Amino acid sequence: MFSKRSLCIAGVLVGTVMLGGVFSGCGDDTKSNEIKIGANFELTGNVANYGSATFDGLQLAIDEANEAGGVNGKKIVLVKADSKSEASEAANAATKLISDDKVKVLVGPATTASVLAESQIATDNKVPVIAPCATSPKVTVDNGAVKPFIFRSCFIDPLQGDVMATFATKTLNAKTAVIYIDSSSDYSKSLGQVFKEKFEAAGGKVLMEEAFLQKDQDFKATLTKLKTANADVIFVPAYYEEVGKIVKQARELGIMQPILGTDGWDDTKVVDIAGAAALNNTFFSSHYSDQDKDVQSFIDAFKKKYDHAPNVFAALGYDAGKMLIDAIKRAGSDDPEKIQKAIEETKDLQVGTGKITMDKDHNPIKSAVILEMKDGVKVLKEKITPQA
Amino acid sequence: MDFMQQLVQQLINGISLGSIYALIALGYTMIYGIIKLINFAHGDIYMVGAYIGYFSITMAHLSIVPSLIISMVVTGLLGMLIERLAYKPLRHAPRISVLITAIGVSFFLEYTSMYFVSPTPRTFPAVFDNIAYHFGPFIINGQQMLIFGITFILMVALTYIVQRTKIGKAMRAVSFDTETAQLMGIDANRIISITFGIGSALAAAGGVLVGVYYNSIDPLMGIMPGLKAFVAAVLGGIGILPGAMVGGLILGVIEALVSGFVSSTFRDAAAFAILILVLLFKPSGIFGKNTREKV
Amino acid sequence: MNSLRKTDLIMLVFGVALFIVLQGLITGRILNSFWQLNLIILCINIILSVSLNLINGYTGQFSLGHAGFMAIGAYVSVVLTTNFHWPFLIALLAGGAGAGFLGFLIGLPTLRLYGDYLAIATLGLGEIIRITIMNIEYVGGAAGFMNIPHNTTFTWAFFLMLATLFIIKNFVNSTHGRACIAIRENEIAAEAMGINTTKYKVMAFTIGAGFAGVAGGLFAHCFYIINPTSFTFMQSFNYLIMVVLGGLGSITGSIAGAFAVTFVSAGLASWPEFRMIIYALMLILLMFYRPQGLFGYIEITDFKIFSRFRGGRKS
Amino acid sequence: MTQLLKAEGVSKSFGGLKAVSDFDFYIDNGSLVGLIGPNGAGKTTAFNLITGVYQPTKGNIEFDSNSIVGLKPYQITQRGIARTFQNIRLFSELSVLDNVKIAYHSHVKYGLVEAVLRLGRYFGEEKRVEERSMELLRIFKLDDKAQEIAKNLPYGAQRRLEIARALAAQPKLLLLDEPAAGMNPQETQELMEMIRWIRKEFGLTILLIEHDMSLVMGICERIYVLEYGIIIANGTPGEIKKNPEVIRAYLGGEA
Amino acid sequence: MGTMLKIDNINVYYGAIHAIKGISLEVGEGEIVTLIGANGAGKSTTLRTISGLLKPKSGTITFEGKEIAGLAAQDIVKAGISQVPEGRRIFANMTVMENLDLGAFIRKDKEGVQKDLKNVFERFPRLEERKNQEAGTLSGGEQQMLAMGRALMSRPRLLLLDEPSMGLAPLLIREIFSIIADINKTGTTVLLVEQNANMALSIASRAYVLETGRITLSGDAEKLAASEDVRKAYLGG
Repeated sequence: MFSKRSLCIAGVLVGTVMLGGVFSGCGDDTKSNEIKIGANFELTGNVANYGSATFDGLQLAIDEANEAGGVNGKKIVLVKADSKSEASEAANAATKLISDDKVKVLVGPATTASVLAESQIATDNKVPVIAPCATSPKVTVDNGAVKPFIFRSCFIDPLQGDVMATFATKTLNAKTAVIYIDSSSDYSKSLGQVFKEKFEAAGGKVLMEEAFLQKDQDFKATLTKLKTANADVIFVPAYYEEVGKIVKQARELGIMQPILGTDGWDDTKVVDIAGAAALNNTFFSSHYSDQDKDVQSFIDAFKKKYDHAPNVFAALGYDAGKMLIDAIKRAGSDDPEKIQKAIEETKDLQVGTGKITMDKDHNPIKSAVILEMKDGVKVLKEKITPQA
Repeated sequence: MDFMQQLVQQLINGISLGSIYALIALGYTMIYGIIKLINFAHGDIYMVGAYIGYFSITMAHLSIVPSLIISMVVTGLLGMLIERLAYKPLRHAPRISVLITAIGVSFFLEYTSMYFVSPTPRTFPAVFDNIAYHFGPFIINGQQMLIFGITFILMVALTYIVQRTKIGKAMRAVSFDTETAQLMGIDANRIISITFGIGSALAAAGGVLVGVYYNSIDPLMGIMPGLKAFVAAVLGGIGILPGAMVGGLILGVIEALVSGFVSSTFRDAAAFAILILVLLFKPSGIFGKNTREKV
Repeated sequence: MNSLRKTDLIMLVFGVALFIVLQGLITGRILNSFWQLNLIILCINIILSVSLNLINGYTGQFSLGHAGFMAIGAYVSVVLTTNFHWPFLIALLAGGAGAGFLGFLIGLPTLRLYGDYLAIATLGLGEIIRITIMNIEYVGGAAGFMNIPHNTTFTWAFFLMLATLFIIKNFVNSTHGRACIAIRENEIAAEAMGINTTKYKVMAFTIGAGFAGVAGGLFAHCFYIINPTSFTFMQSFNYLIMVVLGGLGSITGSIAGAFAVTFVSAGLASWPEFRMIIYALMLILLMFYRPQGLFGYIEITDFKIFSRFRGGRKS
Repeated sequence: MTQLLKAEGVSKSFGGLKAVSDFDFYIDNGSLVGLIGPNGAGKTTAFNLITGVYQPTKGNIEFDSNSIVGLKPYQITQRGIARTFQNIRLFSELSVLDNVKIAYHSHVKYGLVEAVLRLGRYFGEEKRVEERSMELLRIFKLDDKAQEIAKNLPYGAQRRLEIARALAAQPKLLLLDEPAAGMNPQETQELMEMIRWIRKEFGLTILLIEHDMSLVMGICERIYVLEYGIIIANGTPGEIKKNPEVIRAYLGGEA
Repeated sequence: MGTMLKIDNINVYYGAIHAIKGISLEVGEGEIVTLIGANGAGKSTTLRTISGLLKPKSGTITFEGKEIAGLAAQDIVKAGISQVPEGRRIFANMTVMENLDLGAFIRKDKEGVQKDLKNVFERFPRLEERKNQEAGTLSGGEQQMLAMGRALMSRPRLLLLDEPSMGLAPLLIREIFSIIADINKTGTTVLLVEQNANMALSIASRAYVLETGRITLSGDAEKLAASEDVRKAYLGG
C-alpha cells in the first residue's frame, strides 16, 4: 500500500514545509540601516482589490521617501503579509509581522473588521498601527477609551454620513430617502445608520432600508423594490465595484432620482461600469477633488508608477505612508513607542489628499469634498472644512 | 407599482438572472453527466472565458462576435487541457481525490489569473447599446433578452447535438456505460475530452455575456456563479440539459422573489434551502430518475 | 488486552512530553508569538480535520458543511463568554453541544441523500447557517462579533486537541466506530450485519459537528473578533483538503493533513502572490501521486515500533 | 419439527415486471434447504425479500412465528437471519478480523460513553469479540490471514470470510447466496463439509442458493426449484434429479 | 480453415485476484466455438480480455495474424471483433434505433450501414417494430436481440457472445440460438460463452470447459455433449 516512492514524496513535502518554517522563523536579522514596516493587507480573497490598491498607494509613498534618501538616513523596507480578506488571518498576519519580521509599525488592513482583529495584538506588542481606510469609529476608540496605538489616515463614518445627510436635505431639498447598504461591510452599515439619524433629525423621512452583499452582481430585484418607494434620493454608501453596477441597473430600471454615496465610490471604475450617462445626477463625499492643485502631484506620481489613476484606497494608502514617514522623521528613531508619540502629534501635514492634523481620538482632521458626476467627470460640488 | 406589477417585474429580473445560471449550468451538467465529477473549476473556467473575451475586445480591438468565438474556442481548449492533465490520470482514483484536484485546479486558475491580471476588477467596454424596452409598466432591456435568447439557443443546440448527432450519441453512451461504449468502438477518452471542451466553451460564452451585461469582471468572479450553477444543475437533475436550464431559471426567480419581497441578504440561504427541500423529496432533482444500487 | 491501555498510555505520555517541549519553547521565547499562534491554529485545525474525518473518512458520508458547525460553536461560545461571562471551558462545551445538536437535527433528514447530492446539501446547510448568523444583529451581523476575550492559549488548544483525539480514536476503535466504518465500506452489507445505518450516520455527523463546534469556540477566542466570512464553504473545503491530503480513514493522516496545510499556509505567508498558486499545485500533485492521501488507512500505531502494543486496530 | 421461516403468497414486482410471484415455502427448524434455478429465476430476489432489502408487493413472511414484513434489514438481522451475497460484499478495505468483528455489532454490550472513555465493560467485551472472531476465523481456516486486507484474499477465501462474518451475527437462519461460486471442485468439497459442520456446531438452519449442483445435491435435505419467479418443484435431491421439469429448466431445452 | 483468433497462455488479474491462469485457445475462421463453465470460472473475463477491456498480464492474443493484446477497446472493434456483453448492457435510456446507430459508430460507409440495418431488421423484425422505443422498455428477449443486432452493426468478422441465454424463457433461448447459428452461416465467426451447456454444445463445433480460471476440458462439441464429465460438472454426481 505504501510505496517507497510516495513515502519519499510525502516526506520531502512535509520536510520542506517544516524547514521552511524553521528558517523563516529564524530570519529576523534586521540590518541597522533599515526600518521595517509591516504592510498587512487583503492581497487575496474577497476584497483583494481594495487591499492591493491601498498597498500600491503605500508603496508609492515609501518609494518616494527612499528615493529621497530614506528617513533619518535609513531605508524603509515594506514587509508584506496577506490577511486573505479574513479577520482571523489579519490577526495571524499581524502576529507574524510583529514577532517574526520584527516590524516597527503596521499599516493596514483595508477593512474595519480586519483592523479590529489586528489592533489588540498590536496594542499588546506596543506597535503602532495606521489603518488607511477603516472608517468605523470603533477602530480607534473602544467604549469611550482611545486605543493608544491605533491611528487612521481617513475620516470616520459619522462625518461622511453627516455631510451627505446635510447635502441631501439642504442642497437637494430631499424630503424622503431610501438607503441601500452593503450588509457585509461595517463601513457601509455604520454610514447607513448615521445618514438615517441625521436625515431624520433634519426632518426627512427614510422610507425603506435594503441591503446587498459584497460581490453581488445582480441588484435588480432589490432595486425594483426600492423603486416602489419613489423617494427623493437614494443613499448607497458602498464600494465602487458594486456601486457601479447598482447605478447602472437602477437607471436601466428607470430609477432617475439622485443617488448619493460616500468615499467608497471614488474610483474611475464606477464610470467604466455604470457608464457616464447613468452616473449623471449622482453625488458622493470624498477626501479630495482631482481638480485640487495640492493633489495633482500625487495623482501624477501614481499614474507614472502604475499606469492608471489612483482610486480612493490608493490615495488613503499613500496618505498613511506619508503620515508614517513624517512621524518617523520627527521621532528621529525607529522605536515603536516614539513613533506612536510622533503620530499622535501630527499637525498640518501635507499628504496626498490634503492637510491633516491628528485629533485626540486618533482620527485625522481633514477636509471633505462632495463631488458630482457630470458626464463621467468628477466635479467639485462642495468643500467642507471641518472645525478642528 | 402595486404588488402584481412588482411581482411581474421581479419574475422578469429573476428569469434574466436565471438565464446566466442556466448558461453556466449547461456546461456543468454536461461534464458531470459524462464523468460524474463535480468540476469545482467550472466557475473559474467561466472567469477565464470572460478575461479572454475582455482582452480580445480591448487589446485586439475585435467586436463582440469574434471575441465571443475566440473566447469559446480558447477556453474550450483550456478545458480539454485541464481534463487531460489534471483529471484523466485520476480516472480510476477515489472520487474524492478527483474532487480535491478540482478544487486545486480552481485555486490555480483563480490565483494564477490574479497574478497576471491583478485582483482589481476590469470593466468591459460597452460593446453595444443597451436599450430598455418598456412594456406598460415593465422594463426589459436588450441585454437581458439577449442573454436569455443565447442561453435558450445554446440549450436547444446542445440538446440537438446530444440527442441527434453521432458525437452526442457517443457522449450519452459513454455517460451511461463507459465500458459498453468502448465495445462499440467509441474512444471514451476522446469523447470525454470533447465534452470538456464543449462544457468549457459554454462557460466561456457565459463569462463573456456576463462581462458585457454587468460590465465588470475579476479573478474571483467565478466562485459564486459556479456554485450557483452547480446548485441549478442539481436542482434540475444533474446530467440533464433541460434540467440545468429549468434549475437555473428556478434559482434565478427564487432569488429575485426573495430579494424583492423578503431581503436580499437571505437570497442565497433561500436558494440553498429550496435545493435541500427538493433533494429531500426528490433526491435526484426535478428531472432526475431515481436509481438505487442493486443488491 | 492490556496492550490497548498500554498504547493509550504511551500516546498520552508522548502527548504530554510534546506539550512540555513546545510550551518550554514558547516560554523560553524560542518560538515567537507567530509560531505560538500557528501552533494554536494547528491544534484547532487538527480538531476540525479529525472530526470531519469521522464523517467523511470513517463513515463515508460526504459532508462539505463543516465550517457551518464551526460557526455555531464559535458564536454560541463567544456569546456565552462575552455577554454572559460564563467560564471558558463551559462555554466551549456549550458551543460544541449546540453544534452537535444542530448536526443531529440537520443530519436526520439530510443523511438520506447519497454522494454528491449529500455534498451539495451539506455545503448549502453550512452556507445557510452562515447567512443566518450574518442576519442576526445581536451577534454583530456581517460585520462580526467584537471584544471577545482572548482565552485560547496553547495549553487549552493542545489539551482539547488531545481530548478530541482520545475520544475520536476510542470511538473509531469501538463497535460503534466499526459500525460507521462498515457503512463506509458497504452500506448494504453493514445493514445485513445488523447495523442501524441511519443511527450511526447521524451519530457520526452529530459527534463530528460537536467537535467542530468546540474547535469553533477555540478559534473564536483567539482573535478578539469573529465574523461570518471566516466560515464560508471555502473554509469547509480547507478542512476537507486536510482530511483527504492526510488520508481518509486515518487519524494520523488527519493530523498530518492539518499540519501540512497549516504550515504551508504559514510558511508561504511572505509570498502572498504565490501562496495560493503553490498550494494549488501541491494539492494537484499530491492527488496525482497519492490519491489515497499521505497515510491512506494507516495509523502511526500500525508501524512496526508500535506492533508490540497493537490492540484492536487493523494493520 | 417447527417451521422457522414461512412465506405465504409472497409476490414482488418491479415496475409491473413480476420477479417473484405467489411464493409459498417453509423451512423447518434445523434443516438445510436449497434454492436452485436458472439465472434470473428470482432466487436472489427471494433472499432480498426475506432479509428486508425488498418489501413484498403482497404476501406474508414469518420468522419464528412473527411477521417480519416491514422490518428494516438490520432489524431482521437482529432477530436472527444473516446472509451472504452473490457478488461478495465484504468490507473490502478492512482486515479479515475487522470484517468479522463488525458483525458482532448487535451483540456487544457496552454503550457509547463506555467506548469513548474506555470504561467498564469496554475492554472485557472487546476481548470477547476478538476471541470469538478469531475462533470463527480458525473454523474457516482464515486465522492466519486475520490481519490481511479482505480484498487481497483469494476468491475462495473471500467466500469463506463472508460466511464467517454472517455467523458472527449469531443467526438462527443463515442464507447463503451462491457460496461456492468461483471455487474449484476441491474448495467446493471442503466448503460442503464446512457447511455441514457449522450447521451442527451452531445449531443453524440454512437456506442456500447454488449453481453448483454437486454442492446442492450433496448436502441439502430439501430443494426448491425456481423458474421465472415461480416454484416449479420441491423435494429431496433424489426427487429433484429425476424431475423432468427441472432437467428441462436447468440443462436447457435441447438435451 | 485458418485460425482466426489465437490466445496463447494469457494470465489476467483483477486487483490481487488471479482470474485467468494461463488459458490458451483457438477459434478457426467460420467456426462456432463455445466456452462453457460455472459462474465465476473466468468465461466473461476471457471475453473482456479479448475485447481489450482488460489487459492480460502475460501471454499473447492474435487476431488474423495481428497481435491485439493491449490494444485499446475501440481499436479491437475496428480490427473486426465485436462483443455482445453479459447482461446485454444495452443503452437503456436511448431508443432502439440509437442503440443500433452506436453499433455502427466506427463505420463511415453510410450505404453499407443502411444495408446492414436492413439485414438486422430482417433478422429481428421485432426491433424494427420498436425502433423508436426506449431500449429500457424492451423485454429481456428483445434486449438480447438488440444487443446482438447492435454488435452486428459494426460488421464484425468475429462475434463474441457472453451468456445470451441468461434469464430468458426456453422458447426464446431456442430462437436466440438458432439466430446465432444463422449468423454464423452467413460468414461470421462466433465465440460463445454459455452456462446453458446443452444449448451451447448443440450449435458449436468445438468447446472448451473452463473451471476457476483454467481450461479443464476441450474438444469436439458433440463428444463433449455426450461426455459424463460435463454432465457431472453441471448436475453433480
